[in-house]
Parts: sequence; C-alpha cells; structure tokens
Amino acid sequence: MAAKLDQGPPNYKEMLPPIILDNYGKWKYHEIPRSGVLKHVSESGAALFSVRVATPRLVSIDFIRDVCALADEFCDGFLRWTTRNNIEFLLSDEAKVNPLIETLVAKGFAVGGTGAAISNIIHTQGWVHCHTPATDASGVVKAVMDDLYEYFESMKLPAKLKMGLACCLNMCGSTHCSDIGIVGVHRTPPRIDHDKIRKGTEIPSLVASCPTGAIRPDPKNKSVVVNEEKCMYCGNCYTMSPAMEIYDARNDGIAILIGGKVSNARSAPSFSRMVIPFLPNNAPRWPEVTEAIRAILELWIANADKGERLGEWVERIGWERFFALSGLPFSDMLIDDYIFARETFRTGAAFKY
Amino acid sequence: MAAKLDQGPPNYKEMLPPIILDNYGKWKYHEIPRSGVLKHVSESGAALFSVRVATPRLVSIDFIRDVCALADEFCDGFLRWTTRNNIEFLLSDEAKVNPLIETLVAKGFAVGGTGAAISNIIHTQGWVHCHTPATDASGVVKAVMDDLYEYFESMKLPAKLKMGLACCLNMCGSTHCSDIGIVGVHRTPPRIDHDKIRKGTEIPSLVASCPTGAIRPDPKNKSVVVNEEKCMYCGNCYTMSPAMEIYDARNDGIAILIGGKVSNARSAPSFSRMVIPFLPNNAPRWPEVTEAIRAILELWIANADKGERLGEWVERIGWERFFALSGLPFSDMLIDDYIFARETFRTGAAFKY
Amino acid sequence: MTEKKTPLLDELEKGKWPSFVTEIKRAAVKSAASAELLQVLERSYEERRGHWKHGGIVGVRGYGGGVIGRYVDEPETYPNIAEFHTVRINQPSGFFYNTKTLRTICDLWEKHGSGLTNMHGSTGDIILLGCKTEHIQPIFDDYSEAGFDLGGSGSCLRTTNCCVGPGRCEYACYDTLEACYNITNEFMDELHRPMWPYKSKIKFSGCANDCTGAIARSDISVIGTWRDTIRIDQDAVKEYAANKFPIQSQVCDKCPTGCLTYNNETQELAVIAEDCTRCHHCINLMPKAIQAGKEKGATILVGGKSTIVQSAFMSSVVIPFMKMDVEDDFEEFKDTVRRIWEWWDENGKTRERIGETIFRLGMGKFLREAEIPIVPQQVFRPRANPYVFWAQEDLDKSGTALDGTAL
Amino acid sequence: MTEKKTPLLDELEKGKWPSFVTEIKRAAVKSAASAELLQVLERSYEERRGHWKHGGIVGVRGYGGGVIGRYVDEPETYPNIAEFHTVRINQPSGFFYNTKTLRTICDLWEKHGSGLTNMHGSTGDIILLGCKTEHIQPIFDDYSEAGFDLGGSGSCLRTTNCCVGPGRCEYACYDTLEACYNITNEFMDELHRPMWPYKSKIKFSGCANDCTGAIARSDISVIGTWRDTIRIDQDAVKEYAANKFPIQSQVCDKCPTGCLTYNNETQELAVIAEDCTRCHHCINLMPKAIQAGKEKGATILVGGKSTIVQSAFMSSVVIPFMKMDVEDDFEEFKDTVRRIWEWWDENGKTRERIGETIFRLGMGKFLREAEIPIVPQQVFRPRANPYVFWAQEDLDKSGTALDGTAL
Amino acid sequence: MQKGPASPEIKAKILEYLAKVQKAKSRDVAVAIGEKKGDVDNAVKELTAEDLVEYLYITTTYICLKGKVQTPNG
Ligand code: SRM
Ligand code: SRM
Ligand code: SRM
Ligand code: SRM
Ligand code: SF4
Ligand code: SF4
Ligand code: SF4
Ligand code: SF4
Ligand code: SF4
Ligand code: SF4
Ligand code: SF4
Ligand code: SF4
Repeated sequence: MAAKLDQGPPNYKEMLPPIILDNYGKWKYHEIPRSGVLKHVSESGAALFSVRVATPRLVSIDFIRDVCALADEFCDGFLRWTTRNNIEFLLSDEAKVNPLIETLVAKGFAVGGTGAAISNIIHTQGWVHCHTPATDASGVVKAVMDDLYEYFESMKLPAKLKMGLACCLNMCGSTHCSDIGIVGVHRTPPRIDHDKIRKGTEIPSLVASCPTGAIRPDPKNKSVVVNEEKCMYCGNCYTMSPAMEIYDARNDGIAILIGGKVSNARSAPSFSRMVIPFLPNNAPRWPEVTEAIRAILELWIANADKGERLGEWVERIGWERFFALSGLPFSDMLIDDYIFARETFRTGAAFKY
Repeated sequence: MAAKLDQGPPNYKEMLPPIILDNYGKWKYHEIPRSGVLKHVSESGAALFSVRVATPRLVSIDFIRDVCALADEFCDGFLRWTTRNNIEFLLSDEAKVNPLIETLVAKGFAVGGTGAAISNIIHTQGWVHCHTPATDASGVVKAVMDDLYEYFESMKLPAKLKMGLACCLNMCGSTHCSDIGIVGVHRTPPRIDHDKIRKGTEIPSLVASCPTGAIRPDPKNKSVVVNEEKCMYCGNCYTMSPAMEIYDARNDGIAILIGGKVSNARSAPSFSRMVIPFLPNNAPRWPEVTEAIRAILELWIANADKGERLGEWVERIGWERFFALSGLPFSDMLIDDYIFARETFRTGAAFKY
Repeated sequence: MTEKKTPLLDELEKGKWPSFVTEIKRAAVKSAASAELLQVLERSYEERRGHWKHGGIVGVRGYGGGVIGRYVDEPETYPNIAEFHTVRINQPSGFFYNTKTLRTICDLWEKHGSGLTNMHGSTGDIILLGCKTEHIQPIFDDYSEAGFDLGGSGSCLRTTNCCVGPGRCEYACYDTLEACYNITNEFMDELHRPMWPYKSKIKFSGCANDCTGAIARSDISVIGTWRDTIRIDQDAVKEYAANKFPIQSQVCDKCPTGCLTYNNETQELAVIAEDCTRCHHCINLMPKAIQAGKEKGATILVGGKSTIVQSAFMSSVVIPFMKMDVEDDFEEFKDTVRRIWEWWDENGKTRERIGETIFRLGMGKFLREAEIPIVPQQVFRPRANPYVFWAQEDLDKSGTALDGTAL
Repeated sequence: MTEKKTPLLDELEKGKWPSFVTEIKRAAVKSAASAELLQVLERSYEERRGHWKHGGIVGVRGYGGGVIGRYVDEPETYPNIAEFHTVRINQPSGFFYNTKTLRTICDLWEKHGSGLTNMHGSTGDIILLGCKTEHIQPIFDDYSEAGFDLGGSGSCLRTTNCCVGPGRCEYACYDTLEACYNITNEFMDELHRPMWPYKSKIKFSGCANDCTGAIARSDISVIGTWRDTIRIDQDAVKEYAANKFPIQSQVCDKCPTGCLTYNNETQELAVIAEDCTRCHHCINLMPKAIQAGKEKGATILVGGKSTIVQSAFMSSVVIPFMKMDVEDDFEEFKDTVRRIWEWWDENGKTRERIGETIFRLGMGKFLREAEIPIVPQQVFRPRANPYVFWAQEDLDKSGTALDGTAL
Repeated sequence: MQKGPASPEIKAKILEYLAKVQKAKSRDVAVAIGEKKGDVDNAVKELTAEDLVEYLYITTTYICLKGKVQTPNG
C-alpha cells in the first residue's frame, strides 16, 4: 500500500487516559507530594498522579518496551514524555503510586526532577550522530548528572535549575537561555583539503555556507581560502563540504554559560552569559566540567534567596560580584565583541568590586 | 605684540573668592535654604551662599556688565556660571543674600533652579547661528520656560528635571540623556542644486560627508544622487556644500524624547526615548511643544514617587503604561529600527495594557 | 555480535544517572549497526573527535525533509553504519502515548533500523537514530500505514511542539494540545516541502511559564495569557496563611510590579489590576488561591532562534493578546502566521531566520507590511535615536522649492 | 540703527523667563551686525527656516580650530552679517570669574564683534557670537594678550570642562578644577591642532552625580569615586531622624543594592560595604551624615557621544578606579589617555568617534592594545554569544593534521 | 504557496532550469524563470511527487533534479 502523504501526527486524543479525557482543561491546582510526583486535582475532585522518571534520552527500543510494561501494569497503558526528556507515568489510582515508585527504584530508574530540582539536561547528538560536534552530548550529560544526582532526586535548591547542552555553536540544545548552558566549542578554523574540494565541492555553495563570510573562492587554486580573523569555528562549512575538517582533538572543548531563563515569572526571559570560555574534553567523565558546574551551583545554593533562579541571583548581586565570589578568572574573552556588544558595556560609574 | 600660542585658559585660581580659596576641598555639607540659594558649609564652619539666576545663555555684553555690577556690589566681584548656563552669585556674607535677591527680583532676574526644580534648558544655536537647524533653539527654550516658570522658581517637583534642546540631529544640546529632550528634526532629504554642485563642490568630500552613505556620485551628471531610503535628514551634506539644501519649512519641526538621565544615583545613566516623533514649528511660541511638555510633566508630577526622576518613573510603570496614561499615540515611528533596535523589542510575555 | 572492548564508554555505565551506553549496548545485541556505533563512539572517546559526515539527499517521495543523512567517515571499517540516517517522526501533541502506539514504534524500528531512538529530539520529534538509505522509503511506508507522519527538516516549518497544557496543567490559557495538532495539520505543505529561506519553528506554551521554551527556541512563540485580571480565592489565601506559607515575602515581595498586597490582619490578598503584567509568579506560588482571569488567549511573539550568524534572538511580542479558540479553528492565528511567513519568504535572505530579517529591515516595516497593528506592548521602550524614516508621500511637499520660496 | 519691526520676535520678550530677544536688541543698539541678525531672525520666524551657511576656513595663525565660519545666505540684503563667525574662547575651570576678567571679555568683544555671546557653549567655551573674517586674528591677538586662549573645533581635543568640584562641592572626590586646568595645558597640541579621525572630548565630574553630563557627552569621562566604604556619622543620622527625615523610605528603600539598613530603634544606619556600588544616592539625601570613603579617585569611562552615525553612545568603564592626584601631576591619567588616543588615531576611520571604533573593533581588542587591565567592572554582564576569538598562536596545534592523525 | 494543480508550463521551465545548475533555492528558480515563487513551490511539490525533482538539505534546502547531487560516500 502506498504511504499516505500529509496525514500529520497521530491524534493526541487517542493517547489520553480516561481521567484526562474526563477532566480535560478542568485542572484546579497541583501539589508535589514528594520529589518526582505531581498530584493534579480537578474541579471534579479527581486526582491525577504523575511520576517523573529520568531517561538518558538516547534509548533503545527495549527500554521503551520496559517502560510500556510498567505503564500497562500501573497506568492502564498511558504515559507521556516531558519537554525535557523525562517520562511521566500517569496514574489515576493513588494506591498504585508507591508501588510504582518502588518498582521503578528497584529497577534502577531515577525518580525526581520536580519542583526546586535539577531536571534532565536538554541535549543533542554529539559524537553519537552529528558531524560538527566539538564535544560529546550524552557523555557529558551523564557525567554531570551523576555528579549532581542528589539535586535531581530532592527539591532542596533555591529554585528550578534548567540546564542545556549543545555540542556545537548551532546550539541545538538551546543552551542560550538556560540556567547553565554547556556548549561545545571548536577553537580553530577548518583545515582545508584542497584536493577534496577540487574533486567534488561546488565552491559558490561552500562560500555561501559560511555565516560570517570568512570563506573566499581561490580561483587560481580551484579551491577556497579562509579568512581566519572572521572565522568563529562553527563548522557550517564542514556541513557543506567534508573537505573542511573542523574537529580538532587538542583544541575542541566546552564553554560554560549561565544565568539564562525563559519563563516570564518575576523577571523577563534572559540569555545565558559566558563565564568560562574553555574547558578540555577530558572524556569519558569531563572532570573539569563537572567540577566547574558544581562550584557554580554550590555558590548559588549558598547565596541565593529562596525562589531565586541562578540568573536572577547573579543579576541581583551583579556579575562583577559573581566573578569575585566564584573566583573564576575574567578575561577579554568574556567581553562581548559581536553585534549586540554595546549593551553589555558598563555605561555607568556604579559597580562593586 | 604677537599672540601667545598655547597659553591655555585663564587660571581658575585667580577667579576664586577668598572664602573658596580658604575652604577649598573642605566643604562639609550643603543646604538649600530657599529656592535658588545654596548654602555650603565648610569644615571650618564658614558658609558660602550661592544665588542661582537664570540667563537666556545668548546674552549681550551689557547683560554681563549688569551682572558684574551686581557681583561687585554683593559678592566682592566673584561669580560663576553653572554647567547649565545659570549664573551663581557667590556670597560669603549671609546678610547680603536677601538684599541681592531683592535687587535681582526688582531687576527682573529669575532666581531658582535648585533642588527638585526645572533648571535652565541646555540648548544650541538654532536659527540664530547654525546652518542645519530644523528649529530655533533660544525661542523654543523661551516658550517652554515661560510656560513652566513656576517649576523653576519653586522646588515642588518629584525630583530634578533636566531638559535639553538640540536644533538638529547632531544633538549639540546633548538631549540624548535628558529627562526631556527637544530635538529639531528635518523630515525630507536634501534638495540638490546640480548647478551649484557643478560649479563649486568637491564631489568626493560631499559623498564622504554623509554618515549613512546615502550620497552617490553621478558622473554622467557631474553631480550626485541621494538614496532617499538611506537618508535620515541630518544635514551633514549641507555642511559640506550649500548645494544640498536641507531645511524645509513645511516639514521641519520637533521631536520629543523623554526619560534619560546621566547621574548614577539609584539607577544607571540612561538614554532618552522618543515619545512624540513630530510637532510643527509653530513660531514664535510653539504652543504644541509647550503643551506636550507640560502634559508629560504634569503626568509625572501626579504619578511619580518622591525622588523619582521622570525616566525612573516611566521605567517603573512601564512604557506601555506611560502611553496609556498619557494618551500619546504609539506608532511604528517610535519603534526602533536602527543598529541597536533589538534590545528594545519586548522579548517577554509580561506587560501591561 | 563481535565482542569488542569499550573501556572508556564502560565508565559511563557507572553512577546513578541512567546510562545511554547501556542503551546502545542493549540495541547492539540485536543490531550490527548499533554494535558498530559503539565501536566508533569508543574511538571518539579515545580520540576526542566525531566521526560523522553530513550530506546528500536521503528522503522519501513527495517530501523534502524528515530525514537527516549521516555517513561514517570510514565506511570500510564500519560497513554497517556507512549510512546511518535519522528519521524524524512527528510526535503526538504533548508527547502523550498509549503503550500500543509506543510498541508499534518499537516494532517497526526493530524491523528497519538500529533500535536506537531519541525520545525526543530537541525540537520534539521521535528520533529514529540510524538506518540505511534503502530503508528510508520502506520505513516511511510502514510508519505511514501505522498512522505516523514525518517531521520537518530543512528550510521548512519544523515539527511543532507544545506543553502538556489542558491535558494536565491548571495553568493552560488555551488548548495547546489541540492548537498544536490542528495547526500542524493545516500547514502540511509548509512542514513537508521546504521552500523558505530557512527553517521556521512554532512552539505552543499554555502560560507565561513557557514550559516549551518557546520564546528562546521558536520563530513563532505562542504563549498563553489572559486579558482581564487574576482571580483570587480569599478562602484559599487564608488556608495558605494557616499553613504558614510566607505570602508576604515569597509572593508579594517578589511580584515584579509590586501590585499585590497582603493584609496580614484580614489575611486577604489584593491586586492592582492595571499594574499586573501577568508574569505568573503569584499563581505559581499559590495555585490553589490565585488563578488567571477569565478572558484567555495567547500572546504571539516572533523571532526566537539560537546563536548562528546574528546571535541568538528571543521572540518578541507582535500580538499582545489573541483568542485561540478551538471553535474558530484557530483561524486568526493561521491567517496571521500566513502573513508573517509570506513577508519573510518575500524579504528574507537565504539562511536568514525571520528574527534576523525583522532586525535587518526594521520591526516597523515588518509590522506594517504584515498588517499587524502597532502597539506599545511590542517594545520594552521606544527608540532612543531620532532616525525616524518619514514616508515622503505623507508629507507636505508644497513648499520645498530649491530656492526656499513657497510654491 | 535702522528701526525695522520684529513682531514675531517681540512675542518672545513677553513672559517671565529672561529673553534672548531682549539681549539681541540690546546688542543691536551698538552693533549693526546684531541689528541685522535681528532682521534675519525675524525672517526665520516668519519663514520657519534658517538662513546660515557653513563654510570656508576661518582661523588664526598656528591654530587649526577655535573658530566656526558662518555666512548669511543673502549677503546683499544683510551685508553686516555676510560674515558672522563664532570664536570659541577656552573658559576657566568651573566657569569661575572675577568681574575684571568678565569686563575684559566684554570690552574686547565690543571692540571687535557683535556684542553677543553664549555663556557658555554646550561644550563649555565662552562663545563670541558673530564677527567678520578680518577681525579674527586681531580678536585672537587681543584676547591672547589679555590671558585668554582659543578652545577647540574640528577633529581635535575639544575644550575640556569640569564641575565646580572642590571649589564649592562637598562631594568632589578629586580636584576637578585643577585636573581640568592641568590636563588641558598638557594637551595644547591636541586641542589646537586637529589631527585625529574626529573630535574627542573630556569632561571631569567630581562624583557619581556627574554634573557635567560627562558620561553622555564626552569621549573620555572622568567621574569621581572612592575605593573603600562610605562613612556614616551616626550622630548626624540621629539629627536627621530628629527632624523627621524619612530615612527608611527615601534613603534605604531607594538604595539600589539594598545594602543600607536603618535601625529605627537605635537610629543608626549600617552599610554592607561590599554590596555598595557607590551610586551616591544616600549621600545626596543625607550629606550631613554620609560621606564618601577616604580612598578617593575617579572612574575612567570612554566612548560617550551624541547621535550622529552609529547612534548615541554613553561612555563605559575602562578603569574602575584611578588615583587623580595633583601631587603626581595626573601622570597616570595622562599616560592612559595618550595610549587611548593613540589606539584610536591608529584604528579609527575618518569621522568615527572612539566609542564607535571600540564598538566596531571590539572592546577586548581595544583594552588589550591600549594596555588596560581587563576586569569585570568594565561590563554589565559577559557576552551572551560563544563567538570567542581564539588567538591561534596560543593553542596546541600539534595534533591537527588534515587526516586527524596525531602528529 | 499556491494550492491546487500546478501549471505544466511552469513545471517544464523548472526542469529546464534545474538541468542547467547543480542545485538552487526555489526563490532563485522563480526569479530565473520569471514566475511567482508560490507557483514555483507548488510546481515543485508535484515534481517531487513525480520523482523528477528532489529537495536537498545542506544548511538550507535547495531543489535539484533527482539524483543529480551525490551523497558523500556515494
Ligand atoms: C512537564 C513540563 C511540561 C511538559 O509539557 O512537559 C512542565 C510541567 C510543569 N511546570 Fe514547567 N514544565 C516543564 C518544562 C518547563 C520549562 C522548559 C524547560 O525545562 O526547558 C520551563 C522554562 C524554564 C526556564 O524558565 O528557563 C518551565 C518553567 C516553569 C515554571 C517557572 C519557573 C520560574 O520560576 O522561573 C513553573 C512555575 C513553578 O515552578 O512554580 C513551572 C510549573 C510547572 C508545573 C507546576 C505546572 C503545573 O501546574 O502542572 C508543572 C510541574 C513542574 C515541576 O516539575 O515542578 N514550569 N517548565 C516540563 C517538564 C520538564 C522536565 O521534565 O523537567
Ligand atoms: C552647579 C552644578 C555644577 C556646576 O559645576 O555647575 C550642580 C550643582 C549641584 N549638584 Fe548637580 N549640578 C549641576 C548640574 C548637574 C547635572 C548636569 C546637567 O544639569 O546637565 C546633573 C546630571 C543630570 C542628570 O542626571 O541627568 C546633576 C545631577 C545632580 C544630582 C543627581 C540627581 C539625581 O538624583 O539623579 C545631584 C544630587 C542631588 O540633587 O541630590 C546633584 C547635586 C548637586 C549639588 C547639591 C552638589 C553640592 O552639594 O553642591 C549642587 C546643587 C544642586 C542643585 O541645584 O540643587 N546634581 N547636576 C550644575 C548646576 C546646573 C544648573 O544650573 O542647574
Ligand atoms: C536532532 C537535533 C538535536 C537533538 O539531538 O535533539 C538537531 C540536530 C541537528 N541540527 Fe539542530 N537539531 C535539533 C534541534 C535544534 C534546536 C532546538 C529546537 O528546535 O527547539 C535548535 C535551536 C533553536 C533554533 O531553531 O534556532 C537547533 C539549531 C540548529 C541550527 C542553528 C539554527 C540557527 O538559526 O541558529 C543548525 C544549523 C543549520 O540549520 O544549518 C542546526 C542543524 C542541525 C543539524 C541538522 C546539523 C546539520 O547542519 O546537518 C543536526 C543534525 C544532527 C543529526 O545527527 O541528526 N540546528 N536545532 C534536534 C532536532 C530533533 C527534532 O527534530 O526533534
Ligand atoms: C556651539 C555648539 C552649540 C551651542 O550652541 O552651544 C555647537 C555647535 C555646532 N556643532 Fe556641536 N556644538 C556644541 C556642542 C556639542 C555637543 C555638546 C558637548 O560638547 O557637550 C555635542 C554632543 C556631544 C558630542 O560631542 O557627541 C555636539 C555634537 C555635534 C556633532 C555630532 C557629533 C557626533 O559624533 O555625533 C556635530 C557634527 C559634526 O561634528 O560634524 C556638531 C557640529 C556642530 C557645528 C560645528 C555644525 C557644523 O557642522 O558646522 C555647530 C556650529 C554651530 C555654530 O553656528 O557655531 N556638533 N556639539 C556647542 C559648542 C560650544 C562650545 O564650544 O562650547
Ligand atoms: S549542536 Fe551542533 S553538533 Fe550538536 S547536534 Fe546540533 S548541529 Fe550537531
Ligand atoms: S567554521 Fe564557520 S565561520 Fe569558520 S569558515 Fe567554516 S563556516 Fe565560516
Ligand atoms: S544641534 Fe545642529 S543645528 Fe543646532 S547648533 Fe548643533 S549642529 Fe547646529
Ligand atoms: S541629510 Fe544626512 S543622511 Fe541625508 S544625504 Fe545629507 S548627509 Fe546623508
Ligand atoms: S507552559 Fe504553563 S500551561 Fe503549559 S505546562 Fe507549563 S505551566 Fe502548564
Ligand atoms: S502575575 Fe506577576 S505581576 Fe501579576 S500580581 Fe502576580 S506576581 Fe504580580
Ligand atoms: S559632580 Fe559631584 S562633585 Fe561635581 S558638582 Fe556635581 S555633585 Fe559636586
Ligand atoms: S552609595 Fe548607593 S549603593 Fe551605596 S549605600 Fe548609598 S545608596 Fe546604597
């Protein structure tokens, strides 16, 4: 049979458990009875329990089947994923909540991520599947979350902490508005394989692929040249042509940005800001990265007001104070010199030390 | 005798009254015993009284001589101007303060401008002396200050109100960081007199004079063409060549910007923002301008907290609320579309109506 | 399966967080491709570099996207992943599933591919990770048969995405699940046939908490809100007070506009309606006592995207309040979005996201030309420069003779 | 003098604010030029347009600026103001005068010019408004003889300017009057011989109140500050309290960092030293009780300017704290400013103010190359984009062979 | 983009143009053949369904004649 074109995604209505169909849009309030469990109460009095469980996002079909078995047993076969790659088991029967959690814990699942906690890290492909990564994605996430596991399974942070990881400047992990953003960075321009270019690459497209216009045709050579001053090492040219090798094992690594958020609660959404320009790709466990993140996190925990997101705290005390408190070195690399740099300059004589 | 080159300005030390020489750098505190009078007390206990008097800035030598006569009579021949074109009579003898003020008032001088008042308006040349003005300077200032005189001679505003006027986009009056900025604006591109250009203008310099690169040479015509889309009507080309008439009596006029400040007290220095893109040059008294300014002022008076500068008030309530309260029309002209526009866009879903 | 060693990756099976390495190993039991992936990945961990190449056309008939082509850089060494493409399957609204659907996904993927998935991709798709070129059309045919469709890739509308919304959240100001479903179905051409300067994304969040991160991650961000005033249940306030919830310090003191006052004696909360910006903070902290107003809808913001080229942009308000009614089939939204895309398609440069096009050509021009009413809510503050462009035809040109004489 | 009517201008002799029209009329009694100015101005009021042309070189021997050339557009009708140039005389620090000096200014100007002045120009100069070309050199000679010098115009250091400072203000953190005088004298070449890409201005304000508007109006803004902690006189605090001054609401509640606490019982003020940003607000409100710390100096900010070309810029911090000591002859400041100008002169395009050059080439590059230490005080916040430029020579290039093999 | 059946002439012009280039954006095709972009997009939709044209995603989406552009390992 021929495929149906344009039939669109499956209808979500078929995926909703009866309790949701009955109380759709009639939820009244929620509580978080314990870490990892949300209790939503409807106007009708009905209560829906969601049990949140971490996933590594990169999962096998057997993992999904395991999860299905649990959902069949405890949730009448209904469950969902969150926008942050966690699973939520949806229970209409309160009596099954604790048994489910016990089963989950017994099987080694991680329950948590609700309320004032760290949830899963939004992340990307890394060395598993992408062609321009400057670091791995899943591995770094695993290392960081192992280290910070206590803050996933408890709710003792000043506020929610949302992390994102992207393995290159394309920032598929949307780290640009995260409390803590982990970004893979190349630091050297592409190395050009002129032979390969001469063999297969359409030069105008290659030239056009560079976001900063750093690539010029070199007609004499039937190849291209890269203006290194303009290159910001994004790897877009490598996407266009495998002749533009961008990875560089000795110089690829990770930058840390902090203080972004997207919710409108209290303060407007804000971008994350770079506080560490480079940490090495010390695989398999990236100790420099996990340590740096833990240090920032602990500083926040020790100093923030209750309910204050990481960026809200830093904005309150001032970034200059954050650098003083954290001991992180401040350098010209952290000073913006791109299009919207001007608004970052301190146009005022009032500041801390 | 030949002129001495590079002797520099007169030495200020020769201009200081004895009480200042004696208490230089030893001032302890000040009071404002009444509007227009500052009392500065030194560590030594000595008190210096400054009586502040408005000037139209554009003054005749006879005016200066009148003032000198008063300074000789009451101040042992010492006085100063402020950074805002007011005169300050410097008295070491408290007993002379009231007599001076009485004399000043009798002669029609305006005493005031201290504390929570409007002081003189920083302004420029206008039709009196400049070649690119889109409005007059002194005349607008006179009209506005006549209207707001009560706020010069009293101290009943929520805070200081600093106004600036510039007669063209060059903004010599530095209206860009004023509580209220009045800016002369042309609205039509220069009209080119090709004959005149052919006769005398050096075309490369003319082309280079345009800040936005709107002028291109037109070799065929031995003249230039203006790309009207790029022109922002600044008149810099007219500075270079009188063949580029920029004034346009029917379309020149005034824009109003508000909410800037330069002091670091409380909030960081900030730019003024446009709230009225155009008001006509209704000389000699610019009623539309005086009314618009009074309306903004009265709104501020009625709504601001004590000590709150105009811009601080607007920032607190939100610009959208300011437009609602003021009834001023909001249009695309007020939305930035220049280099740093992005930071003005509302990147958040929280706002008032 | 060959039993090669992966000592570095094995380190990532330790620790409490669930391990993706374990997952690849599980898939490797059944899939030669996944087994080779493990080897390549171990090598990446040794060498600290990736081994993948992008490229070429891998697609299904009639569609222009939904598949990402990937090739290992040493096909001779790793023949099973010489081709290792990703198929993006459009997820159901809100990532809701029944186990039957999930098992279908698994079964088909066991038949055709690596057995590895991402649940979900960062845009929202079900990511089927790794298959051969020759399998792509059959994969599509099978999934299509089972009721699935492809998501987006390339210069098209990307797979849309929404928060759980009315399905489980008391905060939802419009039906995010239905909006996402209905609107996605409306724009099938835009999703499957890339024809624009670059990609365009829509995300639907039911309230200002923005649990899809729409403002940062989507060109068109639909964020639920209300037009009238928050509603306060004073009895519930008293209950919070009875439970010693710190109303003053946690709620009132942190209200960004200071428009909430708590009377400690009467234990009542009051709001100055016109000062509230609907930031949602107080509702978040006291969901039992405070709720949104009655006149619900969404704020439409435009221009969000990540970093490449002109910097990251957040979306910014274009329509402060729009009804998002199922009954009207979301017509106003659809019309508006069509005008927005049309303007961008007309004016955008290749690889320019709409936020960048607006920035380059001017917000005023965009709003005018896309016929969107201009209101102060669109900006934090007005322009600081006097560079207003005046439409010359609107001016009085009757007196501008070269010599200055009136005409 | 001719007795022409000026009905429009006459309107501007009404009202309480002092009238410039009256002043022009007073000058017109003695000066035919001023009388004609009145006529031209009346015409401008009728026609709503100016009548002046810029142009030509009018200067004095050995100098490159200080005079602005102006010509009326109908020299035949107004022969006395066919040439009507401005001479800029460098004012004394703080605009302090004795009457003798002022009378000298007047007498010389009566002899040579229109009898009209601006006290002062917006940059700070004594503006002698309106004279003929042939008078310029004699004017300069006479004023020079009397101890005056010209101010700046063109692409040079412009006339510097300072607040009243220690002359009368308790807030002055350094000697603005002496700094302005001393430093102006140091840079006579820069002031009188325009040699740069464009103009450059310095303004000296004694404290964070910035009474010269330096941050908005000068390329180099010198704003007094202190390095240690504000000093609180608790007795004086009690006096304010006794006078019912609202310490809590007006001072503490408006402290931007919330670092001031007032104890209503003990009537004492306390400050958290490391949180204070030295914004000066509390000192402004309670000058008798609060004063700056003891370690005084200035913050140096760079880049302020008004609107033309790239938008208005405010100066931004380059050196958070610098001693400004008369004893050291302001050497550190002079050295720094020289490096800053040199960098700009080297890198700036024609008609590019230093703020624009820094923006174009990058703050980091500027600071590095002008040898200014990099500190977090220079920015409100760090960069939001990851576009760090890495100096390639600092990296390990030993393993980057094209084929990925280690070298 | 337009809806409904595409014009056969436009489809022919697109094929003719694509034969001359390796790949192109549909906007460039529209400009080159002097047709409205919406009509070109609609015609391309049919051409891809007919397996004559395919979409090619490398940093942005191009169109090209089916099989004209090679894959990296191909
Ligand atoms: C399940 C999920 C929606 C979904 O459709 O999947 C969700 C669900 C809820 N969110 Fe959320 N949020 C979810 C992602 C987000 C995101 C997006 C993200 O994580 O990338 C945000 C924006 C993050 C940001 O600002 O950077 C987000 C910002 C919030 C906030 C605002 C927090 C703040 O103060 O800034 C609230 C309010 C609160 O927590 O009180 C909120 C509140 C809630 C509530 C309490 C809403 C409700 O009444 O049901 C839900 C439980 C929250 C909890 O875990 O404590 N949710 N929430 C998402 C769970 C992700 C996960 O697995 O961890
Ligand atoms: C005389 C003058 C300095 C000079 O060298 O000439 C001066 C003198 C004083 N200023 Fe000023 N300021 C003077 C221009 C300025 C300017 C610049 C300007 O007007 O363009 C500013 C910055 C304006 C801005 O922020 O936009 C300025 C912002 C202040 C402030 C900060 C006000 C605020 O809260 O933002 C204070 C503090 C205060 O008023 O308590 C201040 C305080 C003072 C004090 C109280 C300082 C003192 O203890 O002697 C002086 C009397 C103020 C008064 O009039 O109430 N002065 N002051 C200037 C008088 C101009 C005039 O004729 O009106
Ligand atoms: C798979 C996914 C990451 C993931 O592991 O989840 C992904 C993977 C890729 N992204 Fe992405 N992006 C993915 C979500 C995003 C997001 C997040 C989002 O949509 O919420 C962003 C940031 C938001 C945005 O759109 O700006 C994102 C911003 C980019 C960019 C930069 C776009 C820009 O305008 O700045 C590129 C570069 C490009 O388009 O050439 C890019 C390009 C790519 C490519 C196609 C690389 C390329 O040029 O060929 C990656 C293919 C990797 C692979 O091996 O399959 N990807 N990409 C996400 C899509 C999964 C899905 O369909 O659900
Ligand atoms: C006389 C004065 C206005 C006044 O009435 O006080 C003035 C008058 C002129 N300014 Fe100015 N500027 C005057 C202070 C300023 C200021 C304020 C300041 O210095 O604090 C500014 C804004 C601050 C700044 O420097 O950015 C200023 C920004 C400009 C600009 C725009 C510069 C820019 O980079 O944006 C121009 C245009 C130019 O340089 O070509 C300009 C150009 C001019 C010219 C020379 C027009 C020209 O191109 O020929 C004006 C001559 C008018 C005349 O008839 O004499 N004037 N000019 C001020 C100088 C008096 C003095 O020496 O004391
Ligand atoms: S962030 Fe970069 S490397 Fe990572 S998946 Fe996206 S495009 Fe690929
Ligand atoms: S890495 Fe990016 S910036 Fe550098 S040449 Fe390639 S495409 Fe251009
Ligand atoms: S603002 Fe413009 S018109 Fe006015 S004095 Fe300055 S340059 Fe001349
Ligand atoms: S008025 Fe200004 S922008 Fe317009 S052409 Fe003349 S110099 Fe250029
Ligand atoms: S965005 Fe709002 S409505 Fe949607 S899940 Fe989050 S809190 Fe609920
Ligand atoms: S929604 Fe936000 S602004 Fe409105 S009352 Fe609640 S906390 Fe205050
Ligand atoms: S800047 Fe400071 S020191 Fe100078 S006059 Fe103003 S308040 Fe006094
Ligand atoms: S100087 Fe400013 S920041 Fe410091 S204590 Fe006073 S008001 Fe607070």
